[in-house]
Amino acid sequence: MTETRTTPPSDSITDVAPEAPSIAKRLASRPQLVLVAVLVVLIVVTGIIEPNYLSVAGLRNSLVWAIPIGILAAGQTLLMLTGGIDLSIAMIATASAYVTANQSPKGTAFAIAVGLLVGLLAGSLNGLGVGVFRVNPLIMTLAMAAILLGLFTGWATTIFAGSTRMNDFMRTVGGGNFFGGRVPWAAVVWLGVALLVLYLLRRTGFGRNLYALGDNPIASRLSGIRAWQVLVAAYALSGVLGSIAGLLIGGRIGSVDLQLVGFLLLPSVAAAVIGGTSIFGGIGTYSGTILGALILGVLQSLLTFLGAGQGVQQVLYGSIVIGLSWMYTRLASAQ
Amino acid sequence: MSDTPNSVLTAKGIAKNYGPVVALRSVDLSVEPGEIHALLGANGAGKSTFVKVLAGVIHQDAGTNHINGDPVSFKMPNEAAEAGIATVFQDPALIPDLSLDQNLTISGLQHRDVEPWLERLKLANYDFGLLARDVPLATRRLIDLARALALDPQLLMLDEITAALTPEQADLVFDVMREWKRMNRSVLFISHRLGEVLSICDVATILRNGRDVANFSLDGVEESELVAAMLGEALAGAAPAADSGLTSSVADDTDVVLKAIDLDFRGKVNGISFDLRRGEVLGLTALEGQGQDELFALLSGDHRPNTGEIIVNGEPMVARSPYDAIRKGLVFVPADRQEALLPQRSVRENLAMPLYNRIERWFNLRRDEGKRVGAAIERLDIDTRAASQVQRLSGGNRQKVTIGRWLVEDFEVLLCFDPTRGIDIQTKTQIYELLREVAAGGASVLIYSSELREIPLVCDRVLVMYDGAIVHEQPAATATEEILLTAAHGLEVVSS
Amino acid sequence: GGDDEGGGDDTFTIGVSNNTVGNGWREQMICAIKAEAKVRGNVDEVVLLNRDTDTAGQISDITSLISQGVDAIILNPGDAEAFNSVIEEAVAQDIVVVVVDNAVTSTAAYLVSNDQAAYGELGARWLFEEMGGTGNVAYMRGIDGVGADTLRDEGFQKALADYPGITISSEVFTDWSPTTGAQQALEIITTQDINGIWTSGIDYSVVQQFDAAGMAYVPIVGADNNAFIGQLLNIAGLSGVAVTNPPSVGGAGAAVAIDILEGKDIDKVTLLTPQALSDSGDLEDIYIDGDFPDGWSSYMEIDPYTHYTADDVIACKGPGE
Amino acid sequence: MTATTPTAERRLGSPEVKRWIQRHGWTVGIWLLLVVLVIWYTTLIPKFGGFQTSTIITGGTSWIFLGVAQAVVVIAGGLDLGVGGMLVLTSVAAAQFMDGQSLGVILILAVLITIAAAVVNGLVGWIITVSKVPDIVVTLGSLFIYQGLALMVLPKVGGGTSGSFRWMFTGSENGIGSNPWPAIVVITIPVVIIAWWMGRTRSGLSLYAVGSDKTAAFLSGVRDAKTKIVAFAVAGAFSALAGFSSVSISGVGNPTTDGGTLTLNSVAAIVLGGVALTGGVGSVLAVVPAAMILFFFNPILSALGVDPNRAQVIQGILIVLVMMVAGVLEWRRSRRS
Ligand SMILES: Nc1ncnc2c1ncn2[C@@H]1O[C@H](COP(=O)(O)OP(=O)(O)OP(=O)(O)O)[C@@H](O)[C@H]1O
Ligand SMILES: Nc1ncnc2c1ncn2[C@@H]1O[C@H](COP(=O)(O)OP(=O)(O)OP(=O)(O)O)[C@@H](O)[C@H]1O
Ligand SMILES: [Mg+2]
Ligand SMILES: [Mg+2]
Repeated sequence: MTETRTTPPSDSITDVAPEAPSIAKRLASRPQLVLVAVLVVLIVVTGIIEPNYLSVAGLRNSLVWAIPIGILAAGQTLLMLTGGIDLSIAMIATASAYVTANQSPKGTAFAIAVGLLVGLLAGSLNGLGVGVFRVNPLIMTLAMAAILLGLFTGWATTIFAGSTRMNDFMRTVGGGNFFGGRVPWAAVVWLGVALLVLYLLRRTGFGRNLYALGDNPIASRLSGIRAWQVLVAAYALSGVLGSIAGLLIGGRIGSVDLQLVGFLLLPSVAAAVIGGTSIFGGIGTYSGTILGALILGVLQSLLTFLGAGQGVQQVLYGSIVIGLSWMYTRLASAQ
Repeated sequence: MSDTPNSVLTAKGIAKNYGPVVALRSVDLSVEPGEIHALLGANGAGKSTFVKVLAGVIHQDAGTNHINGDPVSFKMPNEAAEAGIATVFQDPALIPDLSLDQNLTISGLQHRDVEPWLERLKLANYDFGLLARDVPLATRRLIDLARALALDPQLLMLDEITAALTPEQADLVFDVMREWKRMNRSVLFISHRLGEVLSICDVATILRNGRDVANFSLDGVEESELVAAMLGEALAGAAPAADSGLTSSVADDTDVVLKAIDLDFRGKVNGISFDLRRGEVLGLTALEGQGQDELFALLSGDHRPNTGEIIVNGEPMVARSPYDAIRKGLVFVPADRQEALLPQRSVRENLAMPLYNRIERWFNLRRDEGKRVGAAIERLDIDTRAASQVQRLSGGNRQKVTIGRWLVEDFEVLLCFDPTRGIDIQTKTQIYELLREVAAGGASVLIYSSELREIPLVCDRVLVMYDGAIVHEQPAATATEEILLTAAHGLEVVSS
Repeated sequence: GGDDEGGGDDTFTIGVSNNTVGNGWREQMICAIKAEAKVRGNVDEVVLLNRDTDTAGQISDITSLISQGVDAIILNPGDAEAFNSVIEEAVAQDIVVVVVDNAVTSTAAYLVSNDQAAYGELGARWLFEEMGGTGNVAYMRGIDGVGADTLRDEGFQKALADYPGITISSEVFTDWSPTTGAQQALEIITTQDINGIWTSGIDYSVVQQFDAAGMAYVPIVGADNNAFIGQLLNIAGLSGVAVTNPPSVGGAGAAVAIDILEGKDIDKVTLLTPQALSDSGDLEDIYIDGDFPDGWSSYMEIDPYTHYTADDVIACKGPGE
Repeated sequence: MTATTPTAERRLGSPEVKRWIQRHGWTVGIWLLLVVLVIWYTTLIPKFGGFQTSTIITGGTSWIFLGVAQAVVVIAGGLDLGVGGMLVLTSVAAAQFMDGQSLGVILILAVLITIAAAVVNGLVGWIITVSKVPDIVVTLGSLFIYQGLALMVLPKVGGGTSGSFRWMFTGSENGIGSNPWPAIVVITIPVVIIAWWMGRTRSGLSLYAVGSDKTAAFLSGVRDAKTKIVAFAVAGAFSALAGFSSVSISGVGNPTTDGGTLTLNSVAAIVLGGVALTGGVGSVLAVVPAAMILFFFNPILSALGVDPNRAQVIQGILIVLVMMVAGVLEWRRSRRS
């Protein structure tokens, strides 16, 4: 006895459920528009607090602050895409600046070269630790920062004793301007770095591998990507980016000490995060990070003019980091 | 169908979308006391989704549920349990890093609650101090079951529990189900093994494309009727048949591309040797956990053999990582899509991955990338409406991407591990045709399949593994299901 | 090394606790301590505990110095009250404790310090005079809530009270970070109209910003950092004052500690009154042109306390190194 | 072949022993290491008595509490960069409000502050669960916010607490003495409670569950969100305990303390304590000695006469080595299964 009821499958499985179009959704396709909006709002607010800020000079100041953050954050972006992070990048920057400044008497080119070498070395070591020995990036880079600080506090009065004055070339590049004092030379450096990183991420196999590793290490391995090679290269690159930022700051300040860049570590992470790079890897763009850095630059000016105590400053800073990244994930998921 | 007032469970018009994916359109189903109710359907039909709705894991977008006539809507699985519904889900529900005992605590049970059932399942005094991750899959499924039974549910839902079990273990489960029936309680049973369904179930509801399209009482029903109902008239024809002329036998004198010699690996692979000839599709089958996973791991360069050699085109292969195997032309399609895909990246990036695994290719993108990727998409006709993120593709399309990846470059041997798992009948046919094409094009294929009846449809020759060794070999054309099954259980095959 | 009974015989072990690493000032302070200990000849070891740490951390550093049975402890405390009990504990175990730079309220310790209130006041008065008693001042402080910053503020406010014409157009905390200070200075000088800058020792990087922004210099108060003194001497049109706050106060502290161990009796409190150096003569005297850290002070030998030479400090070697 | 029959198990030979070592080996090892270091230390310094014992334990207390706080969150599959900031915030709050109060009032305040810390950090956990923003990002923000709030609560170093409160954490009215017992008790009680809770109770095991496998946890009826919030709340409470300990040692609150460094110490502590940063694995009982060892590092190396800068380098290298070992072991294990 078979009592059967059969309904023909009316609509095929491939049609998709209807959805109400929403603003969030339209923004979601271009989440960076939101960051641009935030940036504009911050600029306006700052302008209201300090009218003179809305001038070439005023805006340039924010840019000047954003530049080193943007370059450090480039390193963070590359590594976050692989699911990593570099907590030693600020110390690497400091160390490079210290070496360059100290070696300046031996010739500008040489000094800069060894400065960059410091970043290359420290970065590669990070890469080996993470890529070959599978040390958690957080720990590896944290330890690297401690090691570098220890070494250089020792060396500051021994092998690197003496001058801490940055050479004039870096002073100009780091602090000087051109085009009637309107455009900082450092901005040109940042432009170069930005173009390189954007190209790397969008137009090269290396970039593809970064995204792949961060998105799914197993799949990457099975399709023949050798993680350790990519990671060593990425961390080394991040180290060099750190050195560049360090040299710029050193040049801007004119003299270096071992606290030179330290306080830019968390901002560099924040910039990447605000820019929508996922700390778990696989998702993110440098263009977003650039906006993140600019936002932090304007924020710095805003806080200066507010003359707010550090208490207020830090609360504001933290809230903005959380707020923006929250909004970003919202938009991303709305898509 | 009759939903008498004393129905244990009455579901009406259950619908569920995952974002744009329509998993369930509208499902009605009622389970009577003392009934073993089969829920059947092709992959992706919505069975698990339906079970998850009933169990309170997810919430229906529409439709109502009644338990013994009272409307219910659970927020958490444990609420369903309290209401008398216990479920063994398709995906394992034990916490890997907790001991089995702690896993019981988590679900609010003590060891003595499950004791009697463990006995029934031949797991009496099994060591519950073990971490769940160290327990074999089959055992975990049985413990899942014992845990469900300990809740003493009125309705027991089993989603593909037998898939991972040996026949003996499956029989233990059937005994329990029969007992449940004797106690005038009910079971909702999901399985793709129609044989066991017919032997143990009373009633079957069949899902297709998220709808319940048929409801049988199962006495005197033929498998073919079920299949027809599952596939729908439209697709029934598409089912590949032995005479579809896919297979082509390869002359013995053609050159050997891949040669395995006495491979040993961690006691899982014991002295395996075989040849794979150019243009050949070599089938491999076995029960769960006979070392086939390890064998493929060795061939794909993911592991290195303890002893023995892998020879590719006459040269020995020593692989430090899959990269080396790929360079030698051995490319691997894993069973688990999660292991093969970049869920957040585009179809294009997923397909193009192997193009950039060499440092010399790091510094730019291949100019012909678009062309190669396009060709692969065409060849597999991948549905690219959701191409911006592979995780939005349908399961089958995701599966196609895992294969398509290797079509963007040349290779010698395609290693496929159960490439048709979780795939509908149409996609299966497409994939089998593709494999034949590949072979015809001069490459070779080694394919592991757990679906015995499909072996003859695509293979030239078939090997059977048991306990880490190859116990049987024969031409696929003549490999009947029961020959393979006998061999797979390590039994002597009476020469046919 | 050293002796375990303390004070008894003629060689000593000196412990040093410092809670900030990486800035030139503290570096030089420690080098001065080492140098003094070395030249005195009767110190056989300087046990240095030098790391970035919080109050509790520095306290445990001091306790571990006590446990090692040093004869004297020289510390630059992170706070005025937190260390009183550990200091008293040390003294109870007859260890000589000399507090340098930042003061503590406990009377059990000897104090050798620069007079921070005076530092704030001297510089401020010079600046307000230079500005002719009227105008806007950028007030660039140190770290909010830290002892030295608070004392300097007292001095500064004291001076300010006498100059009604002066207004504070902006007040910022530099964290004693040259980089932050530089940025804030840039913001201020490019957007506001100011007539003078008072800095809490973040000086040379601030001066640098006028150049970067292409603005005309305004009078500026700084400390005795060699780089700043160099700027005062070499940059035309830059007027400023270097108020001394010598790191070698550490050397003086070491000297005091050793004197006491040798049995001399010394005043409990030694305050080094800062000098305000503005005319090129004085500046020339203490400027070191050449291979010398910018963040260090070239004013190293503090009569009558220290016995070392500038070169000993630069060498930065302790006994047995 | 599914080797799951009891007989198969027995063939492995005394699985209990093997497993016990496999499970608790790290914990035991770390405790032994600590003992060895202590014994070694006694030989390095002229005299080892109540003063030395008590100052070491007292000094280590806040490291232990902060390590436990971090461990709870990490085991639940998260990471809390904010714990250091919370230590600073609670310590200045304590110093601000407890100053000059009677012990009774102070104890009430202590309870209130602890609860407040739990609630606030629980809120952070809540934000993480609703916003879907990664923990590390949200807590990066909360770190800044806590430090800022600390400066608002207590603008400059100051405040204080009562002698008897300090005695509870340091064994001495003035924060330094020769009686280790109060500190030992104050560490043991909460740690034992939390260890029991996490190892034996359903709600405690839930932390491991979500840290180990979210979906499986959910199928077993464990709410991911709720569990995460609980974990962060517990972390907040333990950070408060750490805060009290540091007030008791210094007798004042210091809002300029860098909470970031403290957080990083806590991360190092759990790593050394064998807690997997991927979640689901580890024990607070191993974090206690690990935190002690990290704290103990400076005294030992300075007693050895090692230059402090070199000491820092050595410490960094050791931590990396530990991670290499752990990392490679973990990798081999995952490759095996
Ligand atoms: N988490 C999810 N997100 C998006 N889509 C999903 C999700 N889970 C299931 N689906 C889709 O819902 C449909 C039904 O899935 P379901 O798992 O219920 O099928 P099934 O009948 O259980 O198949 P199988 O026999 O393979 O278990 C499929 O199209 C599947 O792709
Ligand atoms: N998140 C999404 N965004 C856009 N389109 C989607 C999304 N998820 C699924 N789709 C599309 O909806 C269609 C149905 O997907 P679904 O997963 O239900 O297929 P399926 O029934 O599982 O098929 P298969 O048998 O191949 O698994 C697919 O074509 C897929 O591309
Ligand atoms: Mg299913
Ligand atoms: Mg599907």
